[in-house]
Amino acid sequence: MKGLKTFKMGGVHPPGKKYLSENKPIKNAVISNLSVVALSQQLGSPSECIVKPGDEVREGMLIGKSTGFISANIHSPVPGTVKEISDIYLANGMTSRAVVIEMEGEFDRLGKEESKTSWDNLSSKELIEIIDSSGIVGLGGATFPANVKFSLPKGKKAEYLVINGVECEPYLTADHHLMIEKSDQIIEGIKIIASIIKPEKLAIGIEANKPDAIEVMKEAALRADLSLDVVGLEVKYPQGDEKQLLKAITNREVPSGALPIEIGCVVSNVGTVHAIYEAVVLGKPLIERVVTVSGGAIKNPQNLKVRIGTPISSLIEECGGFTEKPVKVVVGGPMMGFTIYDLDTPVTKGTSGVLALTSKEVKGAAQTACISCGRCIAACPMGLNPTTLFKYIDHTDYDSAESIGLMDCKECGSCGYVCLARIPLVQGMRLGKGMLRAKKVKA
Amino acid sequence: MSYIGIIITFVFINNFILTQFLGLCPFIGVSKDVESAVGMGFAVTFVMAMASIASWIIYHYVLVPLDIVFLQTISFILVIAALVQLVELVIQKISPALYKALGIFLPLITTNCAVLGIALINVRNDYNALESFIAGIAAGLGFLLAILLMSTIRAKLDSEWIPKPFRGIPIAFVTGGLMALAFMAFDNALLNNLLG
Amino acid sequence: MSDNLNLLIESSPQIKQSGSTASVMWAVTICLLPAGIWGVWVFGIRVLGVLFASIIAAVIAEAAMAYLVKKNTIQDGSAVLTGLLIGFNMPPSVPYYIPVVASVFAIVIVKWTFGGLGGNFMNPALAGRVFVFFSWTGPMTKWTMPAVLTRIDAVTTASPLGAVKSGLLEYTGSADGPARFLSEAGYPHSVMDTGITSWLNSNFGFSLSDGYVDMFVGNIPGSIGEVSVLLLLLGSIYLFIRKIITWEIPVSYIAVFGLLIWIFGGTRFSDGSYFNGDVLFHLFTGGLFLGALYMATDMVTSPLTSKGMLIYGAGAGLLTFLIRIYGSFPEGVSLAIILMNIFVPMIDQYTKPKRFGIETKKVVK
Amino acid sequence: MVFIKIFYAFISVTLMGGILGIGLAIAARLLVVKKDERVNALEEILPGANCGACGFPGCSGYAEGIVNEDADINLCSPGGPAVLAKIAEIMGKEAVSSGEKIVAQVHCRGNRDTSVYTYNYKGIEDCNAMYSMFGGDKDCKYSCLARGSCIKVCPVDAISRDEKNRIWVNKNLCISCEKCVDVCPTGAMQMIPYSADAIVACNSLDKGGKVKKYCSVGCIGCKICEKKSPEGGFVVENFLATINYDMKGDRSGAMDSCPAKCIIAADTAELTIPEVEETQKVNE
Amino acid sequence: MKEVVKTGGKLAVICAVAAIALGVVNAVTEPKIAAARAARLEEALSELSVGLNIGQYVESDNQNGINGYYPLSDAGNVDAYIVDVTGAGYAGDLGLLTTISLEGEVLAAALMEDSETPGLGKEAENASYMKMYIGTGKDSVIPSSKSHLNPADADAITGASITFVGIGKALNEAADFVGQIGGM
Amino acid sequence: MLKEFTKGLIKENPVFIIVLGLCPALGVSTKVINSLGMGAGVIFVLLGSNIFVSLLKDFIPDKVRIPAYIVIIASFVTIVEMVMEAFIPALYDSLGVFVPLIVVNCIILGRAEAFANKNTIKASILDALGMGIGFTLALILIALIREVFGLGTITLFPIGSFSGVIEIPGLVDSPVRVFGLAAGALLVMGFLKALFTWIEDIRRVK
Repeated sequence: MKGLKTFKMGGVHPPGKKYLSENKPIKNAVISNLSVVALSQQLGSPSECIVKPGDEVREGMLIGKSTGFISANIHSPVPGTVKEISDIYLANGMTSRAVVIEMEGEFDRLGKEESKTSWDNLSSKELIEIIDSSGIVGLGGATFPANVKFSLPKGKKAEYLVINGVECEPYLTADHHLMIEKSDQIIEGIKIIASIIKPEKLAIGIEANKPDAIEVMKEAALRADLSLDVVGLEVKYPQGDEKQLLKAITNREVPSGALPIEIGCVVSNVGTVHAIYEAVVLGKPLIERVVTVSGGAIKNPQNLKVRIGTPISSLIEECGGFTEKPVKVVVGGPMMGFTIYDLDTPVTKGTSGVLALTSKEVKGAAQTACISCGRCIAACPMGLNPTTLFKYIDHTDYDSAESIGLMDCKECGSCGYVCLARIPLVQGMRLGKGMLRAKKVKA
Repeated sequence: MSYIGIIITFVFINNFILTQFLGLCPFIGVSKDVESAVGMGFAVTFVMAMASIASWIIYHYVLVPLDIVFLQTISFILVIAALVQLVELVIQKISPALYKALGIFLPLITTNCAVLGIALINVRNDYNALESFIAGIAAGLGFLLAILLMSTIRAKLDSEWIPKPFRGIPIAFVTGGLMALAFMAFDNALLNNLLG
Repeated sequence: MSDNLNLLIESSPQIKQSGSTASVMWAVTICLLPAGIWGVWVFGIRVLGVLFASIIAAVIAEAAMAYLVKKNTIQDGSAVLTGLLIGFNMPPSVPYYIPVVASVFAIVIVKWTFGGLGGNFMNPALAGRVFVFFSWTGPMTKWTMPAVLTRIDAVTTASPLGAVKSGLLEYTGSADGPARFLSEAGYPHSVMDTGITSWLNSNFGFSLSDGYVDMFVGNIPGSIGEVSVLLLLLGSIYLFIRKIITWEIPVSYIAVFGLLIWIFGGTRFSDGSYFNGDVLFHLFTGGLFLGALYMATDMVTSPLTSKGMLIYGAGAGLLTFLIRIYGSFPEGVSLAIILMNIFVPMIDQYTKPKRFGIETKKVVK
Repeated sequence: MVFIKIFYAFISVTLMGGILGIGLAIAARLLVVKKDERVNALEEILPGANCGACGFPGCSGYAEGIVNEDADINLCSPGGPAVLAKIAEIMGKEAVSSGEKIVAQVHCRGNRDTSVYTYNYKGIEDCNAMYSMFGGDKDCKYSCLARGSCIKVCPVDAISRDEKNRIWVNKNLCISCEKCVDVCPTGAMQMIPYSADAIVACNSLDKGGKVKKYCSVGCIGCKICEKKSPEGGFVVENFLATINYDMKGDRSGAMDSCPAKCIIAADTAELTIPEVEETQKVNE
Repeated sequence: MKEVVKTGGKLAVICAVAAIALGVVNAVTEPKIAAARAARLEEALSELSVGLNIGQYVESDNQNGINGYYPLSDAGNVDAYIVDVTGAGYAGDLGLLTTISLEGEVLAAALMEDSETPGLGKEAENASYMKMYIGTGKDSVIPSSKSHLNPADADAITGASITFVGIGKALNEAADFVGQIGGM
Repeated sequence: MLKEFTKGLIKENPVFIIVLGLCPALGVSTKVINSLGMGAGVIFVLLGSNIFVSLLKDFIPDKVRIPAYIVIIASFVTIVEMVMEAFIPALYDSLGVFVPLIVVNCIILGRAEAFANKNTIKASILDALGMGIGFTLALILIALIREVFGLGTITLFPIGSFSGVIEIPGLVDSPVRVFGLAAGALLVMGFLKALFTWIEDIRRVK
């Protein structure tokens, strides 16, 4: 295809592997008996638990209240009783308090006809309130609270609203299918966001490996009479990162350390847009999301619509279990996702995929010494020098690392992917950032 | 020898550090980071140029006419000592940061063999005033080049896991040794052929 | 369910590109082999002993050092490659102790005092070679005529560059370039060379003098692995495809060197004019291709970014030219490369990639 | 002739010396920069380890800090009371001794032989990096992760690993800079008095039953130590025994009778280090 | 101000004492040094004189590195010259004294000053090094290239060919020079 | 008191531990004999300067301290220079420019500044002897390594029929010449320094 846009600097081409689940329509997953709803599912401060063991909860009932400026509400995904409130490890390796709910009683929504409400007369403030109370966060993986994102800071104007339908992570097809199956809903969601932030231009970026999605979105926009620029993008990782996406579509660079609004842009993932549609039009809080279950060790890869809090083991079971022993089970995409060792780890709002990878896919090897091949530098989309950064961090010289741009690293994994010596570069960046943050807190 | 010849000689071929062993103490001591290495390099260059001129004047207008050439060492070093102390005072006054970075090494320029070395070598080579001055600058630049390269390499080595007994000064020597090995590429034949 | 899976916990990215340090080292080693086999073919079976001596010494030194620091580094292949390159840079008639010393120096002093693979700032193989070159200049500059040219046993001779260099010191004749000069001095050519040259000259209208084909194929005296430009080039094709070497260093090196030779290379001959240097002669002799393709491109000791690599290659080209044409050493590739190695940290400092989102003007308002 | 030469020498060198001397004296007066002599004096007496325990960048930074920023004079833990006294003398302040020298020690001795590990880790050999992944690969989230971050930050190489992959601090080399304590993510590295005879080599706050499941040398909070050495200052809180080192009583009863053998003589820790090196040498 | 003068004065006093002390020592050693130098030159010349009488040193303004010469005579007739010639070595100049007969034959040569590499060019300081030049020039060329030597000698000078060529060229210059002045 | 003497030998060896006086240490250490000559010169100058600095410590004004010390040192160096040229010209030639450069040998000024101007004459003499001998020993060690490998010989004084040159069989015919050159000197120094650091480390842990 000609005329595809992309970002200039860095980037890698990992094998897409999308074919595993590309042709599987979204299927509602079996709802597990026990839901473990974590209270820190969003970026920012954890939600405050407002139920106690023994309490009865209903489907969609608020159980975790947003605390502070950057936080989100959390709702019960199922009707039932609160069994206990415990500490668990999330897929990202962090601890979180969690509400364990035993399913019981009747669903309020499941299987019922959904009634649409009109939102035409709602002001942007009211819309943001709905989004806030529905607990919507960025579903692309960053889990940034959506209401905060759409409350533009004073004096800032959104020129562009860019919808992120790139899904550049290999294996994942959740957004792809969402776009194909729910295009009209997404278009309406875009309209809702547009009415909140009132941008001059609307665009959606979709990678060229999803031609059907590009087509469907174009048609849907035409149907809804929305002037949406559907931009085909070159297949290159990390095209789906908002900074790279904006560079490709608007040719603007988000300044180091700043948010997209700094250059007049707001970016939102298609999954988030769909969730906003459901919240505003159907009045449904964020209690389920689409998760791609895939990987070489999964018998029957699928795209599942999953309730938040479902244990990952139950998803794997639903996809037919393992065909062979996986080397690792990854939550999220293979480039930025996290490995887990406990398959009972629950699905959270940020879980975009569950992958069981075989050793052939992982291509693991022992770490050796850095031979300064420079591939990580060529791969880094942020123009950083990962090898030097890592060396500084390895020598506990975090300040030097910061001085050459450690904080600009967004852990996309491009450097680690190409590293010949199999140096855990991304982990190093994470460690360095963590130590710097700890130092700043201390100081 | 032409002026270009003098410059090439002292910067590359007879690089004071890498072939003549002059000025090793600051070379090892102040090459830990690039900024102070550059500062030291320029300070040494300046002092060497001044010392070359001053010693030439002393030699040709005092020592030779009075036939007391045997006093050259003592008179040269006196002039250099005074010069260095003056430079030290001036730097301390105008750039405390540079003064701090160069630390104890500024007084050590006095005892930097390179400075006295250039004065003595000028005499041995029978240079005239301008030649002496150029030789002084060139030798200083040679020092600057070596210490600058050394400091960039050491900055890189800082983030490598050097075996413990080698960390610090020993690895600096080994690095210097390998640099000297490479600098053997530059020799008089190169100069002679290049300048015809 | 999770108990028996014994899952791996690792930081992202969870998938890796194939390839490893070891695979790079072995790929380079294998690509060098044809040229090495050629060396054995033209200089006799003794050469095999030299190659083995240097490789075995390098591996043993590596094993000893790895044992001392309790690391297992033998299988990364870097020691074998270093040993092989040292062997490649030895004259065929070299006494065995010289490659052994070079290998040990390379591994122990140039590599391991800096912490092993990746820590060294200078190419170990070349530093080892330069060390023994200056230590035993005599044996290191004694060359053997290829079997093809003598049709009998190995005969000691001067390398083409050496012959030109020392010959020019007293030259008063009128040859316009090194190839002609050598022909005048009675330098032998193979039958194949004269055949192909006359075929080229008659069919394509060239006016090549005899000898270039020999130089290209490797029928000239020289270091074991450097003589066959043809096989070195063939081997490098795979490395280019696998992206183990990139174009920047070889191209800038050869281009700058060739350009300078063309401009100034002829001035040492009788007519002393510019812009008539014999580029082909200088490219095909003195290990230029071995250096530019396989040794200057050593990842550890070359710059990180492509801009840096261009500067580095150009610098190496300039220095090779200076040393070869004006210095007292006939070839100059190894010295030029280790000199540029010294500059690499500085080049890296001034050729950092442009960081995303830095120095961008704010677009809004 | 000879005398004329000596005379010339005398005159010229004397003149040179005199002029330069006077010139320098004048220059020194014109260009004088005031530098507090006390900074130099302090720099001289500070240990020069540049460990940063005082919160200043290195010893000379601290020296300037004391003189120019009125920093506390008892911040140099490596120097101890001796340096404190000297600083006090220079600054004319009263020395407030910070008490006995304290040293770091690892309060955990679990390893592959004794403890349960939950996953296979691959990544940076760094405790904090590992801790951010499910709190480390041991089931016990309070334990020493043994990835050696403390070894890396120790400015005096006082910390080493024994042959069973446990980490110990050599108290004679420790300079009390507490960098290891800061870097340790689980809190297994704690400061104890130099004279401490025993430590509770466990840091787990889990209940006894849980500890028993995952570690054979973990404190189960059985309180036997409290009973056996009533004068030893043992306190069991949150299922973990700790020692109040202000109590100087006998602790051997507790050491002998601890069912998990997690109360160990503080010296054994560092004593094992030379032994370990011995065995390593034999192996080599 | 008094302080300043006092400071300068004290330094001057130290200098003065030092100068006098040095002057005295110099007075003792200077003649010795001169004598030693003369003795060394004497020794070198007597070896180079091949039994002839050494004449007065004549300075030369020849451009080809010839600094001067001593005529050597036997019974009043000048038979040969000791030429003081400077050649270009690997590292710096080579100061040579060489005895050249009127026929242009190298009778003797000595390397007086050099800064060549120890173990390489420095070998030329040994008297044995010069053997390969001695006797050349009359019937054969004075060697200034490896091709002029027999293989055994050529092997001996490998690695130090610059020194070798430098000496060879200087001797050739000296021989040419003798050829020019020989007719006088 | 003896401590002032012995500390210079190993514990505070000027070359290997304090790392001073490198230029002559590396510059002249091509042959053992040169090291001996240089060492003797340095001991003499160090002794003289330490004595005089110690004597004059109250007379010398602080502001011109360094020039004054240097004048004292330079005087002794010049004496050494002249005496050496007069009586052992061969050695003088081979030491070359490094004889006058004893003036700027950091050890001498360093000892004057760090020791002699604070201590008694007796202590200063012992200090000078210790440091001087330590320096000489270090030089001999470096020279031994460099000469044995770089030239295949050990050059000492000629005594009687003994020419002063010991030839090492095997090495003398094809020595590792780089050891005799600048690169070799720096490398040898680096490895010796590492050796001393290593020994020091082992001692410290014990």
